[in-house]
Amino acid sequence: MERGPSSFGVYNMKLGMWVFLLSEVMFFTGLIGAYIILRFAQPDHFALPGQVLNVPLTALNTFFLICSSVTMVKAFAAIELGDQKGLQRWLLATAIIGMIFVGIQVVEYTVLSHEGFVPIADLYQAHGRQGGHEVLGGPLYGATFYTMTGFHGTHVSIGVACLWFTYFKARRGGYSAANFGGVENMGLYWHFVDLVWIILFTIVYLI
Amino acid sequence: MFDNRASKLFALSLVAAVAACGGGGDAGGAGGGEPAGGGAPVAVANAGTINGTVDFTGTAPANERIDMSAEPTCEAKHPGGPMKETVVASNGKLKNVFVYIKEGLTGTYPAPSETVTVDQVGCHYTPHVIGAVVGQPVAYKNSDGLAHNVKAQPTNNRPFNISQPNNMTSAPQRFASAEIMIPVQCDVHGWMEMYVGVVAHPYFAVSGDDGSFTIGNVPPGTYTLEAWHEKYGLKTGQVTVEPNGTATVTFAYDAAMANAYVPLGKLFDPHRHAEPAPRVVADASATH
Amino acid sequence: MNEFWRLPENVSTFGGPIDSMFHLIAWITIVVFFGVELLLLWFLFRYRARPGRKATFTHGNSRLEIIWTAATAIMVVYLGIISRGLWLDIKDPARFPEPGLELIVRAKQFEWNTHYPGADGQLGTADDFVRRNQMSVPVDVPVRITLQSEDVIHSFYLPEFRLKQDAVPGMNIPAWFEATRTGEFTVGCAELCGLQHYRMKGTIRVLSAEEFSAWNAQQMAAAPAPGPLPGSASNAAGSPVVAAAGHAH
Amino acid sequence: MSTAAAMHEVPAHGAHGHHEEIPFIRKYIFSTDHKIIGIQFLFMSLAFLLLGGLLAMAMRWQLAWPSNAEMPMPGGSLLPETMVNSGIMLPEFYNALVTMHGTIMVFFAIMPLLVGVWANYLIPLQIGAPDMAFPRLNMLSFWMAFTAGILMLASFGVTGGAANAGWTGYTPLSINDVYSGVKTGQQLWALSLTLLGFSSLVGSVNYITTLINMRAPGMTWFRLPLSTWALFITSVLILLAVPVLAGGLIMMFFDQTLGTNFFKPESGGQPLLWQHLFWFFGHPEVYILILPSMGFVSDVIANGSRKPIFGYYAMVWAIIGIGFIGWIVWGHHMFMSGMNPLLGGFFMITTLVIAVPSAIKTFNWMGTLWGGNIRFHAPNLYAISFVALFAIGGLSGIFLAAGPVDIPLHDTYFVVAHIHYVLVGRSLFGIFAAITFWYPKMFGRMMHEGLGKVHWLLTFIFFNTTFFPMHMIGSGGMMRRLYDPTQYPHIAQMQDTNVFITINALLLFAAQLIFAFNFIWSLFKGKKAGTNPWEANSVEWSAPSPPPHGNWGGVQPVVYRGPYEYSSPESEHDFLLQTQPPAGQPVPARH
Repeated sequence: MERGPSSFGVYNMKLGMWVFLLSEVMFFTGLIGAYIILRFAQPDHFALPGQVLNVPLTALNTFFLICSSVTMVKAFAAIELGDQKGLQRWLLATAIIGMIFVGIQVVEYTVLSHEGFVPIADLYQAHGRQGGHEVLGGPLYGATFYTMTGFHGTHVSIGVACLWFTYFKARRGGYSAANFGGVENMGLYWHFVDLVWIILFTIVYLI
Repeated sequence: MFDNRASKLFALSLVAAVAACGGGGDAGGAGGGEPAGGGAPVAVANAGTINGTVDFTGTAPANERIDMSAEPTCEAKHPGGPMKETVVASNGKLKNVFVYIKEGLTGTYPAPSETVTVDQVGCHYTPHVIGAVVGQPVAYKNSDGLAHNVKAQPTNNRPFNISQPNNMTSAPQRFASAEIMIPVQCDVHGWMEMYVGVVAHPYFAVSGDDGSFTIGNVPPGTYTLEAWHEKYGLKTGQVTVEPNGTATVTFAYDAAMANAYVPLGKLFDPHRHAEPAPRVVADASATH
Repeated sequence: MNEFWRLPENVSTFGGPIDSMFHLIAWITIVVFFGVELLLLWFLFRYRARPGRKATFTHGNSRLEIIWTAATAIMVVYLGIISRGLWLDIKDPARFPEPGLELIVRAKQFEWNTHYPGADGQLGTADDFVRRNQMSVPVDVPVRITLQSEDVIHSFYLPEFRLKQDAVPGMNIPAWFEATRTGEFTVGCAELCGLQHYRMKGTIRVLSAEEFSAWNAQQMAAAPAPGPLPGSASNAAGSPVVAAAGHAH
Repeated sequence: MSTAAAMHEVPAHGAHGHHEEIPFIRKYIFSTDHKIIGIQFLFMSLAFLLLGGLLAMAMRWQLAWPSNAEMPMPGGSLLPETMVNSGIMLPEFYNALVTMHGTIMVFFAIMPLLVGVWANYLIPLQIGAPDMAFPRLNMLSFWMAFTAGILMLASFGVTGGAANAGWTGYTPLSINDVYSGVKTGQQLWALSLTLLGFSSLVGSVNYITTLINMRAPGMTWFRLPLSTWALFITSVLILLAVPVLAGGLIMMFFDQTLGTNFFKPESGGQPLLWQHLFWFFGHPEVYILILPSMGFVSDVIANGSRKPIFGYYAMVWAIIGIGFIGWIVWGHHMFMSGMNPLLGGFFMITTLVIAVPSAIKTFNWMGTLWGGNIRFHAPNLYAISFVALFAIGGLSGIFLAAGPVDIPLHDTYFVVAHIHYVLVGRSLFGIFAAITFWYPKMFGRMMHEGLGKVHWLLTFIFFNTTFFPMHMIGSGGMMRRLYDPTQYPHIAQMQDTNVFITINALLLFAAQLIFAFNFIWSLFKGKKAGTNPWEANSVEWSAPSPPPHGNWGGVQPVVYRGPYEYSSPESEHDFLLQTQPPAGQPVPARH
């Protein structure tokens, strides 16, 4: 049942994950495409990178996420050799770094929203009326920014949850050199999330 | 997703709560809790009457001529050529001024059951200005036999937009909170507009052709009246109603006030009936 | 063919080419249609099941495949090329003729408000006058209109002029037409725009040059444009021109 | 044949014993069996089909006798005053009908009828797999679709009524209740479609994985029946198109609920952005709604004419070609939207080019009929009329694809006629063919042949009398989504046609009741069906009817040849099962 007789040479879970990630690609393509269209159509509703967003902080965050990809690879390598301790250690590391990423993003959001960089038109104008200093760009900028990074953040959070699940399963010895499908799929998803972030970071923060 | 319902429920429960304590507070108050009709007399102990007129000095500006040629059936109903009803003033009296008791009332006033009906004839709303008690049914009638739609855009009530493709009377609409004033317009005929004043008690009136108005069945006491006109804005006046007596009041408008501030969607309540949550909090903190 | 397709009378300069193209496609499709359906019927009759007979055992024929693929491809590409040319002649602002009259048609629920330049011949000045749901244009003069919308998407539709163009809030969309005869014709809305969408109709009167200048003079003397109701949707949406120009801080 | 049959007697019984172990709720309600899930989708989407039809009848009534108190809509008095007032249907309600008819038919009737039902039911059976790759995900997919349906229906009951901005939900009408008068309804609309999107996403992940990974031994790609090929490409389209719509819907929901402004012009949003997102999904969607039918019809016609499908490879490549070109034609829905006319020119060419693969398919179906030994059983009648109507739907498309001609026709009833020739004349006739053809496999009983033929005849006639005249009133200038056509003089003069259309629409609807009756009656009283009642070739016909849990009861079918070896000299019959071993080769008993 795991794989059919004339199969692709990949077990179902892994193939399914690849197919699923394809649709995820399209989802983010849609969001990013919308951002690009809006930004080209209404340049004066957007600020230049660094004017509003805290690029250094996010760059650091990006670095963390890339590290977490490395640790994920380590975890997978470990279980391929049947190294249970290594698997657990590296999974733990990945999960924690993932949480750090989400944490920093939360901090970023809080700071930005206090500066009056909000996605909602009414709030944005209200902030202006209450004598808050002018935020460059408009609510449209905020809306696109929070939507894109927010959905990515959600993906990371889901990933972290799955990582903890994988970690505890690993501690109960749920994986072995013969059976590491779960870890491999976890890795696929995590690398995808990482990749999406690198693209988002480039488009939203740098360009 | 169910935000309107949720908020409405909340507002209603709030009304109930406030009304309850209000009612308790003035157990001895005249007319407290008694059913009252929209201006219609009901038994109130030694009730008095407020008679008044709205004077107008200066020459009234000519109302805008309406280009109704796209709607011949309507145009035919206006022999003198269709005009807007922004300022209707004749020999020193101003029509369509909404007058209501702003302060000094106690007690709660349940919504009267009878429906206030606004007719649509010749692509005009008649009457042009009406008042209604919070929760009183207001129905719109189409007598033109062509399509109208009634779009109310309140600030503190749920907006509605009813189509009337042919002669018919709309389902009665009820306003959940007091509001001075609610603009109503027809999207098919951009010139069609009228105003609804929603107050939490039946003590209001609209000035007639001779600028006069009468608020009957008023419990004795001293009150602040406010008058509202769609072009000339607000006026206030004081009256004291003796038991079984008749008080008179005069509001003087003047053509010079042409660009007065005209409030729309303003909340009003003698003792805070039926106000949405945020306002209640704000006022409470202000008054205590 | 016209009474079969019920095309309205055409009164615009580019309506003729559109109609002839319509009929070209109509004839092509009718021929193809009858060809296919008659062949189908013949096959159904000729090859109906009869006992003791086996169907021909064949998996197809590459030459046939190539032939009918090529044939279809050539036909559609030909259609594509000719229609693209005509399309650009009508819709591409770069190819618009020199306008004899420029108007702004500003749509709102549920009115077509046509802004005329007024005495100074300039749009967007104080002496512009507006006609609700009733346009008047001179005959044999290219009229260039800029479509705006105050609230939702409407679609400016002149059946007799073979003209249709959406009016999108926040955009200024150019269109043009040139009437070939005088008369009174329909203005409609072709995009669902709300409850009274079906009532969003007006009339366009095509006048001779003299009639038009007379009418224009008379209008300039007459009443100004009716303003919107306080707090109504029309000013909630703000002026599209402003919206296009960006948000004011 | 005899050997093939023999091979399946035993496991069938074995499987019956297996059935008893599963409690009812897990067997029929929260089932993970792809066949049960397919049947669940079938019942759900047929119910929605009926509802959508009813909504259409209400619309037609209003169009024939617009706001006419003398001709009140039957049952209108039962509806609240906010829908029908003093015998007159209100525009609010009419616009909601327009919107919900489109939404329900496209997303909750046709789409699940094609994909939800047949991808689930057929793919494992036709590739010789015991079940889907992810049975639990499969169940999830159905129950998400079900919930989405409930949400959509609930919107009729909320304040302001159901969504009324059209099934395309053009912004800003759909995001601002000051303009539309509907707030909650539009929010529910967006939510429900997002949920349905996830459902079909999960589904297609499942279908694709199953198809790639679980084919029986010998079932090479080019031995797949065309139904499966079509369903495969369809799944790919869903997989890539639906996420884009989901993104758009989420932004729309934010605009409606949170007060963001992706699509609100007054603070920089772009109304046209929604159209681009919607149609970027929407055009592949059109092919999602037609490809599977093409597949079913190919199978049925080959079976009906007892002949190999003509040009199998051409057919496959045509499906793939449509799948690809379908991505670069969405702009033709926006010719009049104020999109750059040069862009319009590009979309014009691509749109016309997509006619080529469609033509290839038509010619190949003709080629299949040519030289055949055509049996006129009900499924084949539906399939043949599909081919006949396919021509009309395709040819009317050429008018709309040619930009200049589209100017007068855009947003008129010509478009309505075109889309109904596609969605009813093609998709629905394909669905009827599929249901009648695979019904015996699903339920172990045949549908009543006579009733089937009657239903086919009446549907074919009334479908054409209903929708063909719409071309003329369309080119005559009648706009779509028009509450009262008599308001415009140039349309009022065609009112008699509108009445004619309405009468035929009512008859068309009535004819569908025959099908409903036949469907239910045959469940209990239908003639018992054997393993292979149509003497067909593909793998599913080697499984018992209905197939047990696991389809072949643990036996792994082996495939020896393509699915269309009808009238092959190799066999004494005029058909040859894919699982039939070549002469002299023993049946391998694999487990």
